[in-house]
Amino acid sequence: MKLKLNKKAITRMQGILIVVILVVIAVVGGYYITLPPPKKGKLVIDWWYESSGHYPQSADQAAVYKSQLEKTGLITVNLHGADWPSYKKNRDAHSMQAFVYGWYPDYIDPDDYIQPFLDSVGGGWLGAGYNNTEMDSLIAQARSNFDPTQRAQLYAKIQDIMVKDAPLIPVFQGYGWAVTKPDVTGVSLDVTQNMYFWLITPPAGKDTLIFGTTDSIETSLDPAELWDYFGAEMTLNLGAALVYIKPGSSAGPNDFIPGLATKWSVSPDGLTYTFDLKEGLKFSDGAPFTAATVKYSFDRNLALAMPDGPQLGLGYGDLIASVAAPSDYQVVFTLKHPFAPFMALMAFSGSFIVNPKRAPNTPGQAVEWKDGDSTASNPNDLGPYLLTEWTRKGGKDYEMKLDVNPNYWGIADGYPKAKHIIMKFYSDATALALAMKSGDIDMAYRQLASSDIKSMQSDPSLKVWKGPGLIQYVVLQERMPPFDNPKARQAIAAALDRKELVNTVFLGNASPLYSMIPNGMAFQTDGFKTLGDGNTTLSVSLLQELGYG
Amino acid sequence: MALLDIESLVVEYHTTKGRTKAVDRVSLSMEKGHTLGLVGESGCGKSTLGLSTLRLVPPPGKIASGKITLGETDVINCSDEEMRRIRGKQIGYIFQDPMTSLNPVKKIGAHFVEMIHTHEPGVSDQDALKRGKDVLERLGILPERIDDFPHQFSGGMRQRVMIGLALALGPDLLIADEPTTSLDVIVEAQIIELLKELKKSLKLTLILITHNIGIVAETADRVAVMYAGRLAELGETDDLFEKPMHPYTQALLNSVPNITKKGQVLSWIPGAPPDLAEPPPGCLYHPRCPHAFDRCTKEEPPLMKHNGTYVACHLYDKR
Amino acid sequence: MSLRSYVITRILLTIPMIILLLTFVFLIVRILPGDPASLHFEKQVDPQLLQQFKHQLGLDKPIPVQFVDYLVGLFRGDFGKSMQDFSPVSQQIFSAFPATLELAIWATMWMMSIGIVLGVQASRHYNSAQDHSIRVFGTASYAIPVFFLGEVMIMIFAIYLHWFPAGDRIYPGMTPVGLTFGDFHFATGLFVIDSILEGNVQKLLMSIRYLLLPSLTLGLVLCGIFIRLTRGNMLETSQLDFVTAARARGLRERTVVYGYALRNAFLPILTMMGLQFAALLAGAVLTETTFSWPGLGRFLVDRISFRDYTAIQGVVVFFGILVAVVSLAVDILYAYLDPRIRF
Amino acid sequence: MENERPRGRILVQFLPSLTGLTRRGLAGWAILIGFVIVAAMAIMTIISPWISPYNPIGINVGPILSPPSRAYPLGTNHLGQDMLSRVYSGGTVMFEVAILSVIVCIVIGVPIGLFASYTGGYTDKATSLVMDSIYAFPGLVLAIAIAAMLGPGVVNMALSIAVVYVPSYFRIIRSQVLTIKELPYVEAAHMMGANSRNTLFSYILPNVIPSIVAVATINFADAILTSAGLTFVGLGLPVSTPDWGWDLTYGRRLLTSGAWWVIAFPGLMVVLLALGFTLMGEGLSELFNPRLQK
Repeated sequence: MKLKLNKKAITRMQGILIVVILVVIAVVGGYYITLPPPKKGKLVIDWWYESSGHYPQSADQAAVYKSQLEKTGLITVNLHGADWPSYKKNRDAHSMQAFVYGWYPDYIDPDDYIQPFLDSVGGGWLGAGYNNTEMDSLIAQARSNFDPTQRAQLYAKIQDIMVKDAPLIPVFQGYGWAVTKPDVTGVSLDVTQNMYFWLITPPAGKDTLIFGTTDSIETSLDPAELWDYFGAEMTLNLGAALVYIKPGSSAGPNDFIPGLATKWSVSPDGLTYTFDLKEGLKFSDGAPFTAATVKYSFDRNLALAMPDGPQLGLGYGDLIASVAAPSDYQVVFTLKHPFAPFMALMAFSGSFIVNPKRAPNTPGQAVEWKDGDSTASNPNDLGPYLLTEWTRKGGKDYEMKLDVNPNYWGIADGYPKAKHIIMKFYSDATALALAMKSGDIDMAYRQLASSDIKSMQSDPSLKVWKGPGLIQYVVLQERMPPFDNPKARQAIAAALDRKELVNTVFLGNASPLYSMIPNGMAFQTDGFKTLGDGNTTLSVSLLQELGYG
Repeated sequence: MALLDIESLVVEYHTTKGRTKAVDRVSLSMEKGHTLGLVGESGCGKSTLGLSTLRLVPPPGKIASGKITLGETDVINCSDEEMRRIRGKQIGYIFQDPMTSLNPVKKIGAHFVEMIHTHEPGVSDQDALKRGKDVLERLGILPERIDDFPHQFSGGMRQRVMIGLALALGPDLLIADEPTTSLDVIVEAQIIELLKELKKSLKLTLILITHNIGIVAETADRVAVMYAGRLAELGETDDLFEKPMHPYTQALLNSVPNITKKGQVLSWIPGAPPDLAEPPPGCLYHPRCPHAFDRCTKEEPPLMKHNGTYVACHLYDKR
Repeated sequence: MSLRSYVITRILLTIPMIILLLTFVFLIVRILPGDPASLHFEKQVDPQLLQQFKHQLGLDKPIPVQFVDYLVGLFRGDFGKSMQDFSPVSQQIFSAFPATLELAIWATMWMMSIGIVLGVQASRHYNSAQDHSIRVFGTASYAIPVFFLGEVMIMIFAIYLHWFPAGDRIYPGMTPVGLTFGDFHFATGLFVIDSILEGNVQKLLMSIRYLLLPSLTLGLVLCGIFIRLTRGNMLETSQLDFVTAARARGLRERTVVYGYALRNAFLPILTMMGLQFAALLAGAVLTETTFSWPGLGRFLVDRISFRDYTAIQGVVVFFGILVAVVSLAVDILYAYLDPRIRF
Repeated sequence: MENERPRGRILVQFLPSLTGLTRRGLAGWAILIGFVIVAAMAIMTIISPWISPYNPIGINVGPILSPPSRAYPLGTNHLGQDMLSRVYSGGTVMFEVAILSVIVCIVIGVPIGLFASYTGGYTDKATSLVMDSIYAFPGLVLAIAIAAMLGPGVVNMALSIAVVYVPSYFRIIRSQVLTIKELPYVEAAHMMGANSRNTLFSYILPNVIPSIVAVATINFADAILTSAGLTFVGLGLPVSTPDWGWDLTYGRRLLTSGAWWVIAFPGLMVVLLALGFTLMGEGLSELFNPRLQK
């Protein structure tokens, strides 16, 4: 009986089977037929983007770049997404032909937007292999020169060469966005892109601020090692520097305010800086803060020589000859050569003072995260907050708790405003936005997608804060042809349409960028305007010169 | 007065072949304390008849017409809730296969407790169990076994349990639906003895559904013979066994081996019961009936009283 | 055979299964793509660094040695080191597990209750419109990607109606501390239980509020199989004599349906629950990602984006062992529940 | 004899058999409906290049995040891409992955199943143990592990899914063979000295085909869902290929902006496709071995 059924079954089944297989073949076949075969003589680019959202909406950007470049008709772009860690590793391995990167300033000076990229030493970390001796000397002059007019000329030259060589292509400058509940005040998003927690007042009737972000400490909280934005942000709020840049200011020469130092002076030749220190400050373990600790911090941070550490990257060693402590409350810095942004450098996280007891001076070994011991994981002290809880799983932060530092010098003036801060770390922008929308958190900062910002701007139950943001730029790997040829690089630069990008991906909430020096900063010239936006004709002619098409 | 009164009950099964009358215009009435034996070949509708008194005819079967009265209540039209109260409380029912009639995952005790609780809320578990034990005891089961699971009992034992459950609430009417069919002869005898004993001691009103003439002969006061969903003959046990009138009854009796009668020729009934989907015209038995004459093939014989016995056969119809 | 010997044999059967499974995962990570370490670096790293890296993870030893270490380690509850920061994966697994467990428990409750109730309904109104619509619903529920359902849920209940939070486990800083007197702390990591232990009603309600959407989503996607199973078994058991007998004893319809028909249909449903546990975990991975639920699933997905193969191996192995143990437990429970196996 | 029938007649027999399905009650209907859905979607995917109003990966073909309108019936996404076009062509990846994985599964699972169960003994025991342990594993998690090791790409996705579903073929075939082996006519053939290879191919194989097809269809559904899952956890393809799974994954980021249409339509497509296969699969297995239902 069963057998009979099966016999019938087989005829029917074989029928269905065959038809299914036919459908299969049709689908696959049909698909491949419709694939346009790449034309001969096209420039084929392997274009990489960061797929885990470390830079806002990288995936969207990639799609846009692709379509823009392919508008020329002479370029085919193959997109490759890579998560942030491997993206970094690929960068160091010089294995990406073209990729997009971003930058937050260390210290507020044009130099910090030029030297790290265009100097053959500074630019080394990008691994794109750009090297131009003329450029190097110009940068050296510019950074050691104090005269605004002369600096202006120097930077103008630099930016012209930047356009000619096009080693990298500035694309846009985003905004820093913070979203809070309406009764949260004191959020200051200024040109430094610092987040000053101690100025922020929690929602009415609370002394705790619940802060959400997608950031996560990349390496550690050790000023000698950390290079990431969030690391700097935490150092700023947990540690202390000699001087600070006045929150909300435009970070001009006169915008420096006392930190651990009460006053400071510079010698006429610009080679000696003397700082007088606050007296009677105590580390949280009771030890007094003296000039010796300052000397210790700088010597240590340099001695550790962490490969990714800022001290190497920014060349502290080439700059600072010595740090001396003539008295308990005075430090003297002696420089090897004049350095215009020195004060700015002193306000940068790399120059923060560590607690010697928690930060041993053992070269190559920074203070790392220790499970269950937030204090031992954090060499920073003296700041407005103490890190009392730090949950981290497999190199990703889950929750942090900050409590007011009883020894903080600002307590008398009523700072920090929020006595406690709970930091929630979200896996992606959406989770963060959803948490903010559903009122789980009082404040959301980095990274929110433009679509979220837009919907939140129209939400009466939320307050949106706007400030200057990171810059992003395209890096073309000069180790891989055809990008060893400036013409090819210019062709790409010309083909990109910054306006379209800004309006599509960021819904207008970003501004096109034509120089590595961000808009509105001193000495900026819109060099890349000369190549135009979405300038297909130029791009095509350049490519044809190179024999494509 | 009559305890149970069934008037021209019709039970139909709706099958793909159409409607078939499993019970066709059957009328019966049970006096208190009497025992009725309901006999017939399997599939003649006797079980259906029994179940319809509880309105438990399994789907797709349903009661089409007729009237069943239990005491004052109209069984067919009363509410489900009323019906529920009648089941087990006023009518106890014993099923054919004891092996599958108990909930395998419940202890015997639980069966008793939950039944007593549903019908007599407020009885404490202990009392309920106590009653259960008493019942079991009188049925010859050790009371402590009330904590056992069904699968720990033999068939006969389970049937005793079933009887116990049926009697637990002292129903007015007990219906035993082939209570011994699935049991071996020895156990069968025990169960029958038990039933007889209970019948005496409890003055049970009992409907004994079976195809086993022997059992009926020794237990029943009256016997109803069913054929193909209809009553063929209905009378006092003794009369009916003395001089069976309906040819079918005669055939049935002859087909039973009788140890007392030596050298008796066993006869069997030729042919098979009719397919109720398309029943033959006239008397349903005529295709197998030795005495059939043309009238039998045309009109259906009514059930008529003929010296003390009701019989549906044209042979006794003096017209 | 006696219950005891049954249990023992069942356990003995589980052990080789687990070993096989561990081997399988081990092979996937070691053999399948080549060398996980260099893969971690996208094959772009100087050999010296790679060597050191491998050494720290014990990946430089010969495969058989690694295998032994791995098994011994697992036996001691060591799930290997993370490629990210060389921290022991077991720490993270155990700290993330309660979240997943809580989600799983609640999802199971949804899945069972929805599945069984609908299944019973369908079987009671066999072949009616209700029956058919329930069956269609059941079939459709297989076909829905759990994260799609999750997104829809969020869209409706969190974005538009603002009834429930869109993700996470509890309001920041509200994590229940569990039982505390003096220096003694005891927390299960299951927030509902912990908040009860803490005796904090607000936290209790809150953790339930956060649990509702994710668990319901997961439960809905998995309830289909139970609808079908319950329906089928109910249809069978309802035919059985003891159900009719129960009716004949005048038991209430509820008792008959749930106490007799369902009670006897329940054992296969229970086994299916054991089988479904795997599906439950798989679903949890996606659900957790959708609702940013800080459990094992989210941890696994994090690890993927970090190319942290040792951690991935750890989590996967943990899942495997978990499933094996649970199905074992379910089978044993089955044996206890079904008296017929008791001799 | 089954295997002597000229193959040409199969299609001829197939067409009436489709209509015949409806006479097989619910199961038949399920198969028919499922088949129609699947076929419709397959065709849609194939002809998508010609019916798509816009280039599915073209940027700014319309306004950004516009809700469904006359010009853009399914709305546009955050890059101004036309959702209708993306819905048309978004099935390609899933079809490829599903088909590939099913083929791999059959190629691996069927022979192993036949061989192991036919030879029986220790081979059988050992293979069953292995298969069972894989079968017991949470499928998606295993697939994730494998895919993570292999890296993204259609073939790799297909492979990782295939590994997970081989056991289900093995199991069904095994159970079938074990029953068929006992069938009188097979034993008879044995006695008449048919060598085992012969028995295998002329008696057993034809009889297990139905179950294989039934499992295959269900496998299709699972493969589709699993591939969507893999994409969701970030093991999918780069942004430049239109894919429902990708749209679903990415659409999550647009939840807060209330752009329901970006996830709704791709999501429904996945559901529909999976549903089609599920219906077929359940119908078939109900038709050919009710045992599967248990």
